[in-house]
Amino acid sequence: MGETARLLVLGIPFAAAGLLSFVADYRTGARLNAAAAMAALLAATGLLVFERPEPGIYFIVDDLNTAFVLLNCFVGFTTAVFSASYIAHELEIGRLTPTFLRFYHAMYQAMLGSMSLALLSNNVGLMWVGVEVATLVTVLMVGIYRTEPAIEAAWKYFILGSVGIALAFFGTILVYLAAQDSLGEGMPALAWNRLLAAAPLFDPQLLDLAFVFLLVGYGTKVGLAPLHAWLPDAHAEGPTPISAVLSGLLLNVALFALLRFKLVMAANPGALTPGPIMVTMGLASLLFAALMLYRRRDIKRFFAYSSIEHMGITTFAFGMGGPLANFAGLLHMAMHSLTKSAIFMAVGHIAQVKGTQKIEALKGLGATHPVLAWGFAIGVVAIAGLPPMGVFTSEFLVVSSTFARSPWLAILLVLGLLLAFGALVLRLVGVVFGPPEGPRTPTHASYVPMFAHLAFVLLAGIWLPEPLVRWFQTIAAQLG
Amino acid sequence: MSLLGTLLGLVVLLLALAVAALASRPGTLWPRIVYGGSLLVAVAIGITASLALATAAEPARLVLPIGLPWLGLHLRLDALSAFFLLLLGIGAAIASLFASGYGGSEPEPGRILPFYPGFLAAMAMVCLADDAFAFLFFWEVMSLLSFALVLVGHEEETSRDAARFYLVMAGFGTMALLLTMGLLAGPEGSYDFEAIRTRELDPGLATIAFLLAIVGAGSKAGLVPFHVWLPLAHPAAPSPVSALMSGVMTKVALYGLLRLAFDLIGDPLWWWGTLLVALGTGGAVLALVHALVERDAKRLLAWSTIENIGIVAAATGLALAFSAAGLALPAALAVTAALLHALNHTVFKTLLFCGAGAVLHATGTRDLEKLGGLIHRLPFTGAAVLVGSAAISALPPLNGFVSEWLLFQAILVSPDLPQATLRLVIPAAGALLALAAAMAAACFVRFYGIVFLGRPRSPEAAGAHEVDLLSRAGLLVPATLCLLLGVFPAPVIDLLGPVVTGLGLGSSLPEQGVGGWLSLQPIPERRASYDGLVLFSFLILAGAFTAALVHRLGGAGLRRGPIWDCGYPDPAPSTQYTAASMGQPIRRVMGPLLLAAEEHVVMPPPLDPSPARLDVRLSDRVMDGLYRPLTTAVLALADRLNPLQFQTIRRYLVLVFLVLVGLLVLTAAGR
Amino acid sequence: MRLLLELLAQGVQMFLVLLTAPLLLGWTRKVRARLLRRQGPDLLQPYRDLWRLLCKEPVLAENASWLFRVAPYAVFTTVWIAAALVPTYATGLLFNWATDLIALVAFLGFARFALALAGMDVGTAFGGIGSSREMMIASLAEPAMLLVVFTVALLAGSTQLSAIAEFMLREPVGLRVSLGLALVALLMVAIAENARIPVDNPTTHLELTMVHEAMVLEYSGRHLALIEAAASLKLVAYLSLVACLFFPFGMVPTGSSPIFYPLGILAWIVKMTVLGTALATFETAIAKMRVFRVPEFLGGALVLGFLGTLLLFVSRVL
Amino acid sequence: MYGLAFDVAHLLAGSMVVASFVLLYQDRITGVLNVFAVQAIILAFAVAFQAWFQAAPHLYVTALIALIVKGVVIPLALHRIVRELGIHREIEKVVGVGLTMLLGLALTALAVLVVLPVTGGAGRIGREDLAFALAVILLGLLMMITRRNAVTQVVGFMSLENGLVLAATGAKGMPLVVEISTAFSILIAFIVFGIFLFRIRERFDTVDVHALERFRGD
Repeated sequence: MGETARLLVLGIPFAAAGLLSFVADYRTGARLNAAAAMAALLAATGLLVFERPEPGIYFIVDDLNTAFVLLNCFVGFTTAVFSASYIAHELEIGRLTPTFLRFYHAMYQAMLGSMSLALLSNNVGLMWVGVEVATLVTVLMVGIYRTEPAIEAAWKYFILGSVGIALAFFGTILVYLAAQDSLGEGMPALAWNRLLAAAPLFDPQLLDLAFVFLLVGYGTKVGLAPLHAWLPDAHAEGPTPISAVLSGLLLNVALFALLRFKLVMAANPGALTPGPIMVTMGLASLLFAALMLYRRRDIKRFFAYSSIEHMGITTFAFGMGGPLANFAGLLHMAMHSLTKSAIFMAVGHIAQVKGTQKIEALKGLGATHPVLAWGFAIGVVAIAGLPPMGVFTSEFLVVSSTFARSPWLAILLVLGLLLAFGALVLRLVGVVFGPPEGPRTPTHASYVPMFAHLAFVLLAGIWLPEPLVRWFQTIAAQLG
Repeated sequence: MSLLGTLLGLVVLLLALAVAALASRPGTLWPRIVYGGSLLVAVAIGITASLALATAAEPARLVLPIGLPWLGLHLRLDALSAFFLLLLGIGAAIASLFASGYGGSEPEPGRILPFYPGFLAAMAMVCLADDAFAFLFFWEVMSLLSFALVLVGHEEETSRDAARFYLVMAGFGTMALLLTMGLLAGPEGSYDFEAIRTRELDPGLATIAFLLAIVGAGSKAGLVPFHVWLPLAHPAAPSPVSALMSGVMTKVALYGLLRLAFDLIGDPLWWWGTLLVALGTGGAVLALVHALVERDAKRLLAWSTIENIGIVAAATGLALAFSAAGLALPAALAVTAALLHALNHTVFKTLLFCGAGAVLHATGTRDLEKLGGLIHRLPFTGAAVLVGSAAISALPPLNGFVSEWLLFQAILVSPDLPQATLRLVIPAAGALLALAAAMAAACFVRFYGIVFLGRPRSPEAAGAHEVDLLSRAGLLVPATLCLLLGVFPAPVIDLLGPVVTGLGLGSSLPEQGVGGWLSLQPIPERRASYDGLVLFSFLILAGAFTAALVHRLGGAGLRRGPIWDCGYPDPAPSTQYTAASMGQPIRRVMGPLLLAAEEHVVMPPPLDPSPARLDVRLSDRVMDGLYRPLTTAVLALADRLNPLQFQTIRRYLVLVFLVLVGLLVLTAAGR
Repeated sequence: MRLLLELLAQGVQMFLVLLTAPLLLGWTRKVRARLLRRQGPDLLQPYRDLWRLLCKEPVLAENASWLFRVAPYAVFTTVWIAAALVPTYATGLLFNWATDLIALVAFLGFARFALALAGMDVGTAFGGIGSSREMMIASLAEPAMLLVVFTVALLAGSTQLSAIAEFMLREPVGLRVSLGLALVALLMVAIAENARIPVDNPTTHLELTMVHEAMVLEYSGRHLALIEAAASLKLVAYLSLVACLFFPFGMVPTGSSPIFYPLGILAWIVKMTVLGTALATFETAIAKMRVFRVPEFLGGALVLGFLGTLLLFVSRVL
Repeated sequence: MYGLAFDVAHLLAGSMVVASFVLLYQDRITGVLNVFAVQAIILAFAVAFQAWFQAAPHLYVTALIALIVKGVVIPLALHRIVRELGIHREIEKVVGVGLTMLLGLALTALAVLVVLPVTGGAGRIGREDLAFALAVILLGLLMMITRRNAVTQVVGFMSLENGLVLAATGAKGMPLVVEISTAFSILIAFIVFGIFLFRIRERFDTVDVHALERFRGD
């Protein structure tokens, strides 16, 4: 049964993509899209329930990707539900025309499918193709509004993304070359489980060189500091469902790919440990993004920088290494994707209701739209790392385990966290509280997905399910 | 186990009340239900805690399956947490009782009711937490809920800024505590307090942990360099919540400091105590000078909270210095003084904030310059606040004096200290504490005199009306408690015995009640004793005797007439002394040094009828010296980085290129 | 039987202090007049004044509250207890064990607190002036007083009054720098607290200078009598405190038979007259200070007190 | 025999690097497109030679794709777009040609320095090929950051992908799947670029990336 579940998880999105490209009417398209996403979610839970299939030459289901496939399908489904009402409203007010939306749902499903492909692939090349296809599809969706800023954001995203992906591909070739003499030629030299097993025999210098290209390549997709430039504009100009999926899932998938290679690097004793580089890039992203938060005037660009900040924290955690920090990193990836997508759903509705994304025009939300204000407030409280939400647990583990090992790094980490915390509280109080401004039209927003995400984050803050903890702990041990 | 179980049950009850209150609507009975419920639970917490203290049983332990997956949530009820839970019970009971009357007419119940019981529950759980994660979890939830409570009146700009500044400072404090816990738990992350207690920490790391504990707990309690947010945030909350924040939350923060300093970080170095004593006493005097020039009633009380926290911190520092020098009995005396002052402060500060709330409710304003003559219209509040003001000014029959007296005894018992600097700091601390006690009296004479005595300075004050029955009870209970604690201090100090021994100081004060009339004789051979009951009865007897004698000799008649005022009475209320003029003499003495006060007088030339102008510029040295430059620095840095958002694609590619080439060179060089 | 005797001794102490207070006031006025080559009022004049005021009907302002009427009794009672607690002719009396020097200072603080509030009750400018200046003086005088108490307590090993008196009696204390500083500081505080010449003129009604008088401006009849009596009692309390702490010879130590009490009382009266004369001569020799030079004066007392305490902390012998 | 095959592979890879240098030197768009076509053709020969040498028939398919798609179709399409949209011929360079050349040399040296110490695990031919492929990639990246117009940027990106294909084919036994997918994604990249070009054309009169930068969000 495991194989069929895995097949379904990959098959459904691509089949739906094909089908949806023929569907012209928006309403049926949206409903079909949500249904396909629901089916993919069910298949993913199937992966969870049935026993794990044997790792084939192309696909593998192991501790690391089970949790993230489930997360991807869940967030994909909830965002599909959210995008149905969001895009419908965009159609009403004329910001989007049916011709622009012609392939929207097809591209959405293709993106979900390629992400699942990247997660489940046992073959390094196939994973690269999954990430590449996901990037190209999101480039198209970011440019969907066809306004000047949207075009510019999409063009920037395309150029930087492609350069990143090309470098990542070169890294993949280098890994193949390193694996070739011990694993032979062809497919076996690209299969994860074999690479992991034979890792100690590889040539350390080649692995170091490969990791440099992989770090710069996939690092661009993760949005680490010097390579982040595409992320804020892509989030701000693209439709909000895409921002939610981009921030929630695509960054995770890129970081997941990086983790796959870090597993191989950790297994090879000769190779230079990637820790210091990842720690420096993580800290750079955290401090840079935290400082950029203060001067942002567009609410979605603000939360894009918050995504860069949280990806910085996660990379820092994996860079530090050790069971505690790695577990915290994995937990942080899951929590961040759930919280950030919930925030973007809230921000999407806020932007629609207030008619603008300018922060100074979004005031006194608590008075005009209480439920939306509650959702936004809980989301920001969660992303700021306040208990009882889950992000607090991971930040607690990262900071306390870092301080005991290297105090100065912990001080820098805490400085970054505080800077970001200050900016988040500043915006939270500015948007939710105070005398209301702007239109008061009640919104028929779909609150269920947003509050579902926040409920899961709240649950994770208090209690973590046993299987999830076991998977993360085994991976944390392997990550070194 | 049963006591800890009941406490946990009560906390769950509070949470249920909080969740239920989410459905509250204006004009319904919800405020009464929530505040009444909180009152009952608070009383129950107080009783359970006092039972735990009285029986002085072995610390009860409990592990819940939630929290960190491999650790669970550890809870522990020992003497120290029982005492602070008792303190929480008393403070919360008073505030809830007052709120049930005063809060009945809450315009926006939805904003305050869900968070009020949650806030109490979070504070209770902080006292029970027995592992680093649980402690910081509930510590931060406490900050978050009080942040929401401060935002109840979020229409005004000031309370929004206050709330924001408060939460950022709370975040800063939590980060400091997180680093302390990280240090104590070590790299392998044994966060359970039991493990931390057994873990040996070398002095260097212990010092860093202690300094971080002072920063973390100090920023929540309002210790001086981190106090700046307190006079902004506490007044912005509704009065019962301000009473809770000032009366109870600051004590929970001090509980955190005591737990870390005595229990977890192990044997202190001698200079740790001096640092805390210096911060505490210096802070007390600075806070009082601010209180003396303050115009807003609730901000004045917030500054006075900072002063009292300074005193408690000084007493704790003294205890640390003594236990480092190996003097067990003086250390026990100092800790008892600290704990007793914490309890006393909770009682009279809650009373004063409820009084200020009653005044705000009656007149609609907190500005001292607009009040006056309220003793005629609010007789009951006037009497209660008088008792509160007398108690906070450490006047004999009341409780404020007892803890002040114990602290002075602790200072005087310490001439034989080995370290030289300690022998300089302790007398200086004694001098500053004496100065603080006197200035507190001056501050509260000004507060009570301007608000309640004299003639009303505004129509609102003239039209004020007394609060309803329940709020009056909320004022009566703490007033009588102040008197009882002042007259019968001995049983309270016996109750503190197990707490002091629990802190590992080797010994606690000998049995107090034995000396006949429940007199307080902390150190027998010094024969210095204070007998509250005898003095109180002596006072009453002498007073009655004088009154009887005078009335018999001179008769009891009296006549009402116009105000004498040296022959030219002026009906205008503006001729009275205002709050600013009352504080002017002390501001002239202390102002230039502590407040950077500049007075600028503009006198018109002779024969020019235009009015003269006197403007006084005061500034908060700590705010201007530390916090404003910090915020401007951050914003300046943000501005310098901002252009990075508006670069061309080519320049971003250059960044990617540089990173790639840099890393390649690094790996090439790395080999 | 012994309890009755001790109660009697304590009663004698209380009424001795109460009755001699106006006499001491009369004596100081008489000496001042003589020094100014004036005849000066009769020694018993203060008694007549008190009696006259006692029998007159007090006139209250319309807006005077209950605090205004209760304050005189509170002030008189607390000062009377403070004066009664200071050992005059014998140490170790019954009530001395109930409290110590710090509580005595606090009792005087209580009296000042009540009087300052009463001053502000009627809501006139003069009441405000009196109260704010009184609190400014108090905020410097009380710490100085407490530091004197610290110095003496550090030396005697206890803050208990009779314990200190006995220590001063029996131990070979000799001339110590810290005690000297404490004495000067205590004298300066006594002058400030009792509103004597350099700080405040007790006889003046000139608005700009008066501190203590401004607070009691609105009082009349028996209330004013009580406050005047309290003022004189306070003077007696301070002077007998100086006598007890720094010139304890002639006091009857605890435990010795009561027959020495008259001798003790005689010694106390002699000390009071000597101190009264010294006070009067000091007042005529010095002019009144400007109000805002008083903080420097009291600052000096604070520094002296602190130096005394510091010296004792630094070395036991100083 | 071993020596000759080695020399031929060397020659072809080396000429690819030379083509990249010539690409950097061009200052007119038509020149850039023609040199890019030449480079693609050289790539096709290199891949074909690798196919022959490794006796891996699937490489011939890649060589064919490279020859037709990148050698002929793309340059022609770009020529037509440039003519049709009337994109002005002059290329605005950011850095002088001399400095660009120096940078190029430094990058090639770095590429060689980084790859060569790698132990001979991948066979002698593989290592040299890898070094040259890395050089072509870095030069492609250099081209993108020293040119202002969108077309030349994309050509720079394309030559970077040429280096990738060279590296991929150099790796003996890299499964066919990978090569096809590489071609597939390059194709998509081109289509997407085309759509953008139209959109860009549709929106602005010039395709100069600088004109794009005025409309930045904040």
